[in-house]
Amino acid sequence: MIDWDPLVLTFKLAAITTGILLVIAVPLAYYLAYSRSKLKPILETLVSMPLVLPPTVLGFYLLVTFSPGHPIGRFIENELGIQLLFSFPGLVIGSVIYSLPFMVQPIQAGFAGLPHALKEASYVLGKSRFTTVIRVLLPNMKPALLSAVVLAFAHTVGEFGVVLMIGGNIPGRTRVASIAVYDEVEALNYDLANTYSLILFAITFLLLLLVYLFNGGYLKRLFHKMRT
Amino acid sequence: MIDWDPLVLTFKLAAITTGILLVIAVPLAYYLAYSRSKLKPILETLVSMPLVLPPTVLGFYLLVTFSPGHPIGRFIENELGIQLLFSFPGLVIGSVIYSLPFMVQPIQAGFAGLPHALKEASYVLGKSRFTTVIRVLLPNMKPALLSAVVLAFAHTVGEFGVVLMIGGNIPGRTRVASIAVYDEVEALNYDLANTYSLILFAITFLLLLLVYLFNGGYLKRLFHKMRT
Amino acid sequence: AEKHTQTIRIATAANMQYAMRELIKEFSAHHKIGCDMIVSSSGKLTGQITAGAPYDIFVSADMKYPEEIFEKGLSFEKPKVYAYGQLVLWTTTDSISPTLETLKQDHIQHIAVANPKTAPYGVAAMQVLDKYDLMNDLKEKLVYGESIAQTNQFITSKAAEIGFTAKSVVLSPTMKNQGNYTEIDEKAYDRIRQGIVRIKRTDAENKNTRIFYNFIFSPEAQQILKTNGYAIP
Amino acid sequence: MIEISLQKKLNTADGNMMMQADFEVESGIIHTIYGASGTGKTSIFRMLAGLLTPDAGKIVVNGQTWYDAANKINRKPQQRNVGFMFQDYALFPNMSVRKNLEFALKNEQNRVIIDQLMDIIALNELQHRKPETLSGGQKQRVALARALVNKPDLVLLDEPLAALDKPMRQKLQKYVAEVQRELGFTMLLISHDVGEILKLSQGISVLENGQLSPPREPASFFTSSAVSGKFQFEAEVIHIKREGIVFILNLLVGNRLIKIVAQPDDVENLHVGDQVIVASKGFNPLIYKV
Amino acid sequence: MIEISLQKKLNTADGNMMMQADFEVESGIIHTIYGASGTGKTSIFRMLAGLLTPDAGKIVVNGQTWYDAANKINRKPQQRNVGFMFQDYALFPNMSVRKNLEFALKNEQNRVIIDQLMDIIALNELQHRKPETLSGGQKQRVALARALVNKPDLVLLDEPLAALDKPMRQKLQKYVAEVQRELGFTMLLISHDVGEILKLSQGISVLENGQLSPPREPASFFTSSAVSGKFQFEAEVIHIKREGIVFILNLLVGNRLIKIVAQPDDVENLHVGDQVIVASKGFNPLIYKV
Ligand SMILES: Nc1ncnc2c1ncn2[C@@H]1O[C@H](COP(=O)(O)OP(=O)(O)OP(=O)(O)O)[C@@H](O)[C@H]1O
Ligand SMILES: Nc1ncnc2c1ncn2[C@@H]1O[C@H](COP(=O)(O)OP(=O)(O)OP(=O)(O)O)[C@@H](O)[C@H]1O
Ligand SMILES: [Mg+2]
Ligand SMILES: [Mg+2]
Repeated sequence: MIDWDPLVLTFKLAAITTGILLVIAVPLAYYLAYSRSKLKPILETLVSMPLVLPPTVLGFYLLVTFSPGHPIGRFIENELGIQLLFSFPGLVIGSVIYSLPFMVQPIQAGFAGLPHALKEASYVLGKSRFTTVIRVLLPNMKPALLSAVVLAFAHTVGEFGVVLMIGGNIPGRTRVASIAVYDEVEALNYDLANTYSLILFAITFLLLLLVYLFNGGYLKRLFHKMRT
Repeated sequence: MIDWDPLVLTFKLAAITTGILLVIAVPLAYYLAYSRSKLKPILETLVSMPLVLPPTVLGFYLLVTFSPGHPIGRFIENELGIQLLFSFPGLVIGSVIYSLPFMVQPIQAGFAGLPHALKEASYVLGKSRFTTVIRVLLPNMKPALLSAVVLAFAHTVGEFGVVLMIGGNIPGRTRVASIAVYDEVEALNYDLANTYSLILFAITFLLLLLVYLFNGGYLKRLFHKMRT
Repeated sequence: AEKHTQTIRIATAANMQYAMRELIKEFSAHHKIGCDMIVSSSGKLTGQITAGAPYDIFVSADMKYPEEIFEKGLSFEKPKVYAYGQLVLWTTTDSISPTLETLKQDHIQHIAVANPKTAPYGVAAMQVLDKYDLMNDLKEKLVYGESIAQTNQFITSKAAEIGFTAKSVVLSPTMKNQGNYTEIDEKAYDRIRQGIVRIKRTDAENKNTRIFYNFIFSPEAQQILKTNGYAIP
Repeated sequence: MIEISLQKKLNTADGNMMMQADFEVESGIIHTIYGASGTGKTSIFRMLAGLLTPDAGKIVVNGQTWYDAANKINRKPQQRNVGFMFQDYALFPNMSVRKNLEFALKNEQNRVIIDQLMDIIALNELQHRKPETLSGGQKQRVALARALVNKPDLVLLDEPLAALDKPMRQKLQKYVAEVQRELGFTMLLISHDVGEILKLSQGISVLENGQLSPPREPASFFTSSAVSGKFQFEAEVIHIKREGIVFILNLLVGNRLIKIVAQPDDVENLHVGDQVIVASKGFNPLIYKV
Repeated sequence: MIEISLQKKLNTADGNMMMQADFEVESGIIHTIYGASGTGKTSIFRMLAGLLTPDAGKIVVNGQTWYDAANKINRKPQQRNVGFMFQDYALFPNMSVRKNLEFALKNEQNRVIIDQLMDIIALNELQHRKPETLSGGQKQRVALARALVNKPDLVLLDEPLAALDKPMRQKLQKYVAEVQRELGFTMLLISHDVGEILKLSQGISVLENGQLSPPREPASFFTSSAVSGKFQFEAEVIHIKREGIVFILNLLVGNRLIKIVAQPDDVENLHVGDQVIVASKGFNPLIYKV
């Protein structure tokens, strides 16, 4: 019997994570692309570091940090009143940390690849840095943005090490699809695992395909044809 | 007691995987960036699909595919004489498959962001497509290349789901550092796990820092200063 | 290459790793046979063995996985029980007393159990909760570890105030003096039978594997298992 | 009044060079900066727009200090209200022609200016096209229009019409002169086209060897000899053809080809490519308006 | 001999337009394509270079068919051996000035050409600089040099000197003419500069409303009236000044400013900006070589 809860949870998690990552990554990537600070290479390196640790291990460190025994965990729980462990918000934070490099790196490369003239022309027209980023720079690096979003989204869908560790695999709350598939494989229920994998695969495939069709202008052309 | 074998193995795996990925990803990304085929959005989507499955699950499917019970596995073993399961070559292939999107996506975005004029100018000068890619296009998308290489490398260092599944955690052969850390965490040997994590972290940090320093021209300036 | 002919590979379920380390030590003291221990979850190890993993012996945490292997014709014999796992309730917070009654109290927000789908200790824990009619009250507090190992991490990190785990864990060298535990009445759950099989990699039996297999059932080995928190057959 | 004093070390084709540009320009006029390729004209513009920081100096526009090295004042480009037409256009590739202009609008600004400008650059038909699909001259026209949209205090035009054919160029010259007169903004112009300079600008400064000369009147700068009742001009010999007993010379005067009849001894030492002066003692021109 | 017949639908500022360009050019000459901004000059070049596929037509260069729609022949740009100087330069940002030129070398080619070209474009000092740090005119010079490095059969120059000051422009015009004569390659030129066209090219075709006119002689194309013993030229009035009882007119002839003395009744209806014809019945010029 297929349980749809994990799938819903997965795409909810992936969507929220991707959204938050976009908001964080754009300014960070902007800074990394344009800063001339001596600290920049260090920061650049640090951004990629979440990748180096196996997800479960990263998850374990997050588990320890978020636990009430740890000053940070205690602070978050007591002062901010947020329960991070074994909860959906915790999953989101874990996923955001782990997928950060996938979002930052391509966007940074995108910024770095843009000609300086764009920025300059916008500044001279009196536009603020924010307006310039939103209306001039980002729209001119769509391929980079797209690859960042796709990487972060797909990776969050498939990620399960961190999520498993700080989420506690609670049905309906933190049990996402990747864990469900994993469980079935562990339990040697290969048929069910295949079914889950296929569904996960199919939904994500369709989502991304839509994105790419849209990006390639195929949809536009299709609608155009239909109208005429 | 620290066992250095897994660390050596890890960086060997990451280096080889990154190298192979570069060779595969550049032509693939080139095709995806410039093709006008209708199949392109489908191929684009497929490239990101390895990310959607939890690594252990992907590893499981690879395990099944590579096993002598499967036609593909039998073919590879009997006809090509390569033993993929529980061997280093198998790890490489697994890592290559899993990290493919990290390499392809940023490079594709890099190609897509280049002005057409570069390609055209090179063609008109009589240069082949290969020469154009190697000498004109790639050198003008260094940020994208760099982010692809860093993502793929760091990810291979940290990856352990696929590797654990098809590698089998065999000391000296397929037991990479990420698995070692994972093992120690599992065994509740937190001290040893911390030590491993730190070493892994430190080495990768230094490696990437060197790369970024070099890329930012800091090293050049340093040498320059030293000489003068 | 020489080392390989001499060495046997022992695929070990995660919860057995502490005991196995001692067993290997004891074994090596008497035999000139190298042992490599490969630790993973029973599920993964089963999958790998099915795919032809070069393991010689499989020391599982239950009977389901070795039976699967036997049915596929990948072992020399039917799985044999070498030990029974024992369930304990464990906390690393000193102020909490690890009893079933405390579980209902408000300051216990999370109770770690292993995933009953994949881990025998998880199945046992659920049976205990059912037996004492605690399930309805505690359902919301349960957090599931992928394996017994992850359940331990929940407990040791104090992310979960308390949890069900294997006695072998709380007696392990690294955890020996940490926190408090109480054993759960063995009658409250089905016995956790842990099985062992020799893997059929070639048709010829490996002499060394046989020697190790026999060793596990020797009185010395059984004694080691006992001190590590297992009941012996 | 615009008072500028700029110092900047440039790395030019003749090696490192200290550029010193001091000049004052009255408000509301068009002033040309003239000089050879690579002498630093664009760099001066970039310093005025706030895109390049001078090594030392001062920029005061209509009484407001935009830059003052001594007092560490350095306004951001956004705070300078300049219109800069870049030599390489710097259009926004993601925006259509019209959107490129609209982007330049100030918040409260009346949008009719966009339609006016679209008409003038004669690209109405292409208003929804992206810059990538425009011809060189079309891009240049969009860039020019964009620099004028938000009615800046100071307009910097870097070779604004170099890629245009003559009729279009004349049309836009006329428009630039008109709009400048109407709105009264101050304009600096970089151009290599003498006709354009003469037609548009009221002053000229020449940048040479890193020094900007004091402003002069363009006409006097480009006229090589004084008038003394006679008529005289420089030209280049393009073609020499014998026709009966006389020769017909094709001469290039500026960008114009004229033919004159010459005597054999005039032509004796003359070759194609030679620079000559044509003069006449008694010249009574007939002038027809066309 | 270069025989070209091209058809291509273009989306211009005046709407969709079918461009038809048929022309033949003798080998070894410089021929100009002239026309307003956005009429399709660059598009013709791109079709010749193989960067744009015509809708129909044929391109035959020195007997080799590069393109033939009817027979489905379409050589790749690499197989055409053209030198293309792009209107927007298209330099390789990753390569220094020298490397940009070296990249254009053919395998077996003698490298001395690089040094020669570096000398001619006067950028030796900047040879190790990246294009990004060059001025507009410097980039243009590099682009011109790069198009000539590998001695192509057909050289396409798209506004090659538009961004340059007059002395540099003259120097390079001279060089282009020389090198073309020496190496004998065929050259097509897009230019808006009449002087340049007259000096460099032996033929001119005009692109207008999508039609390319038959080749003409440039001098005859630009000379508006025939010679009849008298002297006559068109000019624009730049300035009118009274001096005593006469007027001094500043006239722009092409790019040159000349002054002439005029009588009050000549000036009566004249305003700045008017186009005039200046003529003289009896004009006996004195011609001095300078
Ligand atoms: N970003 C840069 N970094 C270093 N040097 C530069 C940079 N931009 C321009 N230069 C150099 O500064 C000098 C002046 O350049 P600038 O662009 O101001 O010249 P210009 O007078 O506008 O020339 P042109 O008429 O050719 O456009 C040139 O020699 C050029 O090589
Ligand atoms: N990539 C393109 N896609 C669609 N239309 C284009 C493209 N490039 C140019 N055009 C259009 O084709 C027409 C001819 O362009 P082309 O560049 O050949 O003009 P041109 O004669 O070189 O003009 P200019 O003197 O301004 O450079 C123009 O109207 C232009 O808008
Ligand atoms: Mg310039
Ligand atoms: Mg053009």
